[in-house]
Amino acid sequence: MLAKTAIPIAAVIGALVVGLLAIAALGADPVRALEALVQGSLGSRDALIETVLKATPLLLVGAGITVAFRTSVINIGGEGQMVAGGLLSTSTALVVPDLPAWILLPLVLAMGLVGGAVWGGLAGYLKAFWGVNEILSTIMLNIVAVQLMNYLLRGPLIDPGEIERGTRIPQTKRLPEAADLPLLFGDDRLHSGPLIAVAAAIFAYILLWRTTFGLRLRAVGLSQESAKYAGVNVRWSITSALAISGALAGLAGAVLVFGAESHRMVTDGSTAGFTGNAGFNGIVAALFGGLHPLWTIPASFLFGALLVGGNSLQRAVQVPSALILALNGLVVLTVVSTDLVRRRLAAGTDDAHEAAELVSAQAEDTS
Amino acid sequence: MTEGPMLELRGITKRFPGVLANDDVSFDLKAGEVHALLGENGAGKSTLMKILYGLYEPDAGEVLVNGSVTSISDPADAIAQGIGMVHQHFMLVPSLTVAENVALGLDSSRRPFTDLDKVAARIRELGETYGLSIDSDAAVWQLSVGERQRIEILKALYRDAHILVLDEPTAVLTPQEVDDLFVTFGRMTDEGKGLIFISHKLHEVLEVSGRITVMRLGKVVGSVQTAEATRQILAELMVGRDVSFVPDKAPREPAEVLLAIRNLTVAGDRGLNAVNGLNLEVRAGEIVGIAGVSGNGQREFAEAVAGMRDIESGTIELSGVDIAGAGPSIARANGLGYVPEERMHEGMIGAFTVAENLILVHHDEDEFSNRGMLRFPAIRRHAERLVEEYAIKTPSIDTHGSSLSGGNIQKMIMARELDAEPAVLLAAQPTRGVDIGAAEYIHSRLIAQRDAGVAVLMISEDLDEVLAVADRIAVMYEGEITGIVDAGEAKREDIGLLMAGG
Amino acid sequence: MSDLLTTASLVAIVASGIRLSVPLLLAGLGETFGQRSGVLNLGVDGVMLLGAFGGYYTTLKTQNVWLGLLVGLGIGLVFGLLYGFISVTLRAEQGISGIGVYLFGLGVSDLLFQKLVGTPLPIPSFPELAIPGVSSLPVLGPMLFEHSIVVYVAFALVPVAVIVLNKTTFGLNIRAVGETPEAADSLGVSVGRVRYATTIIGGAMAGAAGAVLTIELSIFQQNLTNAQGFIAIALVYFGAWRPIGVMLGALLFGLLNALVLQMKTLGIIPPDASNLAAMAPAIITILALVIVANRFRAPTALTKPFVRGT
Amino acid sequence: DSGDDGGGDGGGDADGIRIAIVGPSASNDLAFTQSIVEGVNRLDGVSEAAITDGTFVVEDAATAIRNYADEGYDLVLAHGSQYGGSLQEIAPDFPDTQFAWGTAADTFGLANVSAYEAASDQGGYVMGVMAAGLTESGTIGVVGPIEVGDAKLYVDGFVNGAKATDPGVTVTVNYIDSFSDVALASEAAESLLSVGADVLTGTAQMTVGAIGVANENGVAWFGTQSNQSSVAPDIVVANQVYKWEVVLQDLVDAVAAGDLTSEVYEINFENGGLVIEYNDGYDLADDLVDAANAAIDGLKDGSITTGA
Ligand SMILES: Nc1ncnc2c1ncn2[C@@H]1O[C@H](COP(=O)(O)OP(=O)(O)OP(=O)(O)O)[C@@H](O)[C@H]1O
Ligand SMILES: Nc1ncnc2c1ncn2[C@@H]1O[C@H](COP(=O)(O)OP(=O)(O)OP(=O)(O)O)[C@@H](O)[C@H]1O
Ligand SMILES: [Mg+2]
Ligand SMILES: [Mg+2]
Repeated sequence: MLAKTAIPIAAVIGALVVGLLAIAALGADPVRALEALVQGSLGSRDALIETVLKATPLLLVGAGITVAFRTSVINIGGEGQMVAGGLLSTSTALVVPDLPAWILLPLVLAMGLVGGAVWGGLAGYLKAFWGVNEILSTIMLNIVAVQLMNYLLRGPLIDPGEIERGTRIPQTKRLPEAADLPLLFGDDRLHSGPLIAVAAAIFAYILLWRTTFGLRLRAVGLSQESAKYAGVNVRWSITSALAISGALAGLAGAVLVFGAESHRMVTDGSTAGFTGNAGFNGIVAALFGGLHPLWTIPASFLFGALLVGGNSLQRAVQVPSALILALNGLVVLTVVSTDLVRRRLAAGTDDAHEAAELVSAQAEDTS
Repeated sequence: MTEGPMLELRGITKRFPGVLANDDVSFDLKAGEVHALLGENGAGKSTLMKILYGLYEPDAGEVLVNGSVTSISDPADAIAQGIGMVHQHFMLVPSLTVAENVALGLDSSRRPFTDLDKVAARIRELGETYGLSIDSDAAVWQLSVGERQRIEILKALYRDAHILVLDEPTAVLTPQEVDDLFVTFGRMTDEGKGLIFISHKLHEVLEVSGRITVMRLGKVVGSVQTAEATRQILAELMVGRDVSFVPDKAPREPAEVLLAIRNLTVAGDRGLNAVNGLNLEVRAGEIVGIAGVSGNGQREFAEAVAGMRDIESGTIELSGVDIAGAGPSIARANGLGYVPEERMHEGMIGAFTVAENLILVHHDEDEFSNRGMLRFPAIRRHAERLVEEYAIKTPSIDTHGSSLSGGNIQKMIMARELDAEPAVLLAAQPTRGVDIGAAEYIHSRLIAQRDAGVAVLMISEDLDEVLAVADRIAVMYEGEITGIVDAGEAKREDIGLLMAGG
Repeated sequence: MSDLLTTASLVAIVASGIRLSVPLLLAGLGETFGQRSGVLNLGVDGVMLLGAFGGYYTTLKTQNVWLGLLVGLGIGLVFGLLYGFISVTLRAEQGISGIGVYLFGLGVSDLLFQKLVGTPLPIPSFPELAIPGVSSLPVLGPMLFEHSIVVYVAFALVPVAVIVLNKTTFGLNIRAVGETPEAADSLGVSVGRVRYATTIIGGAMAGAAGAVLTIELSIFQQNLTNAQGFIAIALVYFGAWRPIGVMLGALLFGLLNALVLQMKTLGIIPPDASNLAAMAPAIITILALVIVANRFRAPTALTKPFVRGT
Repeated sequence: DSGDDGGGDGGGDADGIRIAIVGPSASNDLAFTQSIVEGVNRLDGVSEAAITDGTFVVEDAATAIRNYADEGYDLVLAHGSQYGGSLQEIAPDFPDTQFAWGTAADTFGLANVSAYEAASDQGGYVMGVMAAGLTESGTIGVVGPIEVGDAKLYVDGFVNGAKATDPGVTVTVNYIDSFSDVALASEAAESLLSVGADVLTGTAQMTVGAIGVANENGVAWFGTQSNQSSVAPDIVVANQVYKWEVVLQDLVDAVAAGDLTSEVYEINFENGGLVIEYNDGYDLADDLVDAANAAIDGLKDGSITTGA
């Protein structure tokens, strides 16, 4: 357990050192930078809230990723699945705006799940029944999702006000307040999204290790032959694993929309503009957490803090935001590169072992 | 030219987590001799050879080639030293052609391009010299095990190995193929090559080798001139006590037919039919043993019966219900218990705990799950009980299946399958790769099942096992049952003949 | 519709489709080598961006496009080496490490661009080469034979890749290592060295693809590749790990995009529907694969690190 | 809290106010974000200008806006129409901080929020006028990103300007449905050339790709949002350039005076916030310059409307 946390953290620190050197090279004050990094992500109540909110989509996507990975499917379609979830939940809120909160809120969140599940399940279905590799299909489905988003926000879903004013900003009108994610402490911006995310991680854990369904998924992930022998419907399992992974990403999309300060969906023309790359970063968070849903909770927090701190660092010492992006990449690389060490140290602990086996199980079903 | 050993292994020790695979082992090989290495499964034979071939680093000990100490830290070194190895598990790239597999890793006369035509020509020559004919352009996946075996030997010869290690080469061959192989052995020794021959089959060892070294639990327990050796002596050396080659079992009257297979045709992986219109009945309270050389459709047959493989035509009736093609769940639901041949990759999941593996196929039953939620107390109790009942050697029920020994993995699977009280039990190669102790135990379990009125169908390539355990013996050849005899009046020779298709 | 079928617009579509497919083709061919040997690199896009900036900056300073191409290729090569170290030596999870390379390349290329260049300035692009004779053919000439030199080079690399993979000892090693590393290992083939070689080739080709992109556009901008590297990876799967297949995929994708553009220009696609039309290339690519998918199998050892003796 | 923990260049104690800019694309994008950065740099009475660019993630932008306000910046520019929704929520939490939202026309009725927009349709119109005069083939091509906001405004103005000048010309618009795909923008330009366009324009950051094509084919190019002459010295005819300082100066002065403002500012030819910067490298027939000036005057005195 110690190795599980110590190694990734050491890796992160290593990457940060490099980052600070780069900052010094850019003529900015690394001490200030570091201060801002920590202050801006953990230093104050607002900073903590910022971090928690940033971690929320990472955790939702990451929890889904653990389910996919344990079934040995690589889901790099989180971006598109988040968009799909966001769009379906947004449309729902626009279609039935007058429902009471106690119906509308659960409904839109459910629609987020559905939208993502469809987007992910589609890739799963194509893989399981048509042999279309999920890497190809998810990359392509991301492209489809972004165009669908731009189409809908430019046309059917656009705020009528934008047409009248002629400003034509591709965004919906403010969504019904009944659908706002309730704030936890009234005044500040901490909404209930983080609770949903933690619940999702716990759900993923229970699903994988406490249910027969999860037993089947993990069996498929480790050995399709043994799974089939155990009577598991392998194709069905692969499809459902990607659907679940997508559903949680879709829920992340819905949380982004109904937890956003603007309480509306808006596009800058790219997926990242909406997702903030959580579809990718969630994968990283899941790895931080050793592909275990519960460990993904602190991992997401850590990575969220890094992203928030990075942005505050940028503001404080005015280095180009590109540096922060590069820094994230560096962190991912150092963490993933030291994973072997982590696995070695953690070897013997059940799921370290299982995660290790997974790597070798990957091959069989990459077809 | 046969003075002074061409190869010498001194005090080799190799430790794996939890196992002392080789314990101060010494071994030598003279030019022109066949030196047999004998031992139960897990005795450490392959490990010793893998060290010789540079696949494992020994913890201690040294290797001498032609009298001088040499360090062999990877296969390239071994090859350079004129050492060739035919691995127990084939080292071939299925998607490549024979010539490509042979040429792999060799310099080409036409660098950077391959010179496969030259390679093919040389393969033909070697084939004629050593009696190993093969089509160089065929893709390996299309070839029979016997042919693949030949490629492995050709690979070594092509690199003019003087020292050739053959790790259980005969396990997968028909009697005829074995004879041909031994002819090839003769030609190689005539040229002064030295052969290390690993096998479990005593009569083969006695037939072909000049010297025999026996290993047990990682140690050398004896080395004898073949001339002075007998089956009994070798068996006792291997096991460390005298072995009952025949388990005791009371005669019993079979009752109604529980498994009826009619005109079953099953396609193999390459599309050709592996099972052709096979008919067979198994009755309550009898053990039907299927003898045959591997690759005659036994695997496909077993998978079809277990619901793991779709069938082309025919019926498989379990207590009257046709389950052909319905899938494993359905087969099991109708009373089938199945001990698969592919123990590691099919029967269990290495990264699952013993407890998880013990419910792998029954996790859906009310005892172990309640509306989709696993019931851990019940699962643990179940595991504890079976570990106890079936004497499964494991540190705990939370240990990973993969850390159990072959014999105990098999016991674990048997425990799971038998505890479900099947009406029909299908056991494929139940004792392959398990030591004689566990084998005896498994045999007694199978017989107990039969006595309890279960219809037992056992598939084995080990004729002695079939003879010892089965009530009726059905011989399978090229996807068909070529004959059924009562174990009572079965003669080894006749069955051997049937196995060869004669 | 009728305007679409005029030779003028057909020429435009095909020529444009070919240009669009070149970076995808280059990066895809490189990734094919890696994957054939069992290594997946999801970071292609990041390497492309780094190669693109290197190529741009060099060309800007020297005004020599070939030097620019060389530098882009060299940068890619270095990152290929790095990725080899991460995935082969450190045996990092390949589904994830590539994302790190991607984010790193995306950030660093933009950072260097802002610090070293600032306001984008134009650079020369590759000389065009009208193939004597054929280029004067009526329709085919302008369609196929009036491209810049790198276009021909890129497509010439396809047969080269086919030959390397299928006719050379190196290619034999690659295929063996990607399918059954333990077999290759048992014959003294160094699995690690082969995989390093292919990740380096993959990196170099990705870097070159980026350089070609920036030089052909004669400009650089943050995130210039706009995820083309990911599409290139997808096309490796589309092409079933065969250079010809990857080429067909790249052409399909490029041509579909060009077709959509031309249909917009001709007003066949109304602005309101244009986003929907923009989905077509992605959707059709998937559908096209559905038809061929099951015929081919991925290299057995893909994404599977090799450890001797297990 | 004290303003001292914000901003790179040494706190806000120097005379003048502290401005923070949050922009969606790179500050050297030759387009949207660059225009505001340059504008702010030309302002008087500014002691410090902090920039967070490349903030295409709306939630990150919201955070940056909030934090700049929190760190005591006097004027925070939310320079992205997609930021409006967030600003509407943030501004009330900082009643003493002045915010400005661009490009937009809505202040949400908040006392401390102003909005600024560019009458880019005006510049577009004038460019259209010149383009119509310049084309010989009678076909003009436009490369657009996604048909929204400022881009749509400019394009519509351009089309109308050209049509008004010569109803005979055809203006073909190609929206490539991306703000970032430079390669696609370049191919869109090629596609426009294939249907005979001999004059091109385009808007948003990805159009650098299209400029390259215009350059190679020696086709005239009209730029907008900032001066693009440097990218193609030979073929850029003129650029519509945003002089945001013209309207922002009022805001800065007000803030310096301690007042809050809730105005909608528009830069246009009238107030000199929009200017046509001609490229000296390109010799443009005088009559076209006259036509352009005529159009500008007409737009100033309202005798001409862009119809966008
Ligand atoms: N891994 C799983 N997760 C959830 N439900 C499953 C799973 N496996 C099977 N099921 C459910 O049980 C049904 C029957 O399961 P089963 O494994 O027998 O599939 P099948 O229809 O027999 O196909 P096959 O013969 O290929 O296994 C499936 O259709 C599905 O609804
Ligand atoms: N790579 C390994 N890691 C851990 N343990 C191993 C490994 N290889 C072999 N062992 C263990 O070492 C012991 C000797 O194995 P080895 O394969 O040498 O036996 P063998 O005599 O070849 O048996 P067989 O007749 O089944 O081939 C066994 O207990 C086996 O489980
Ligand atoms: Mg062995
Ligand atoms: Mg079934």
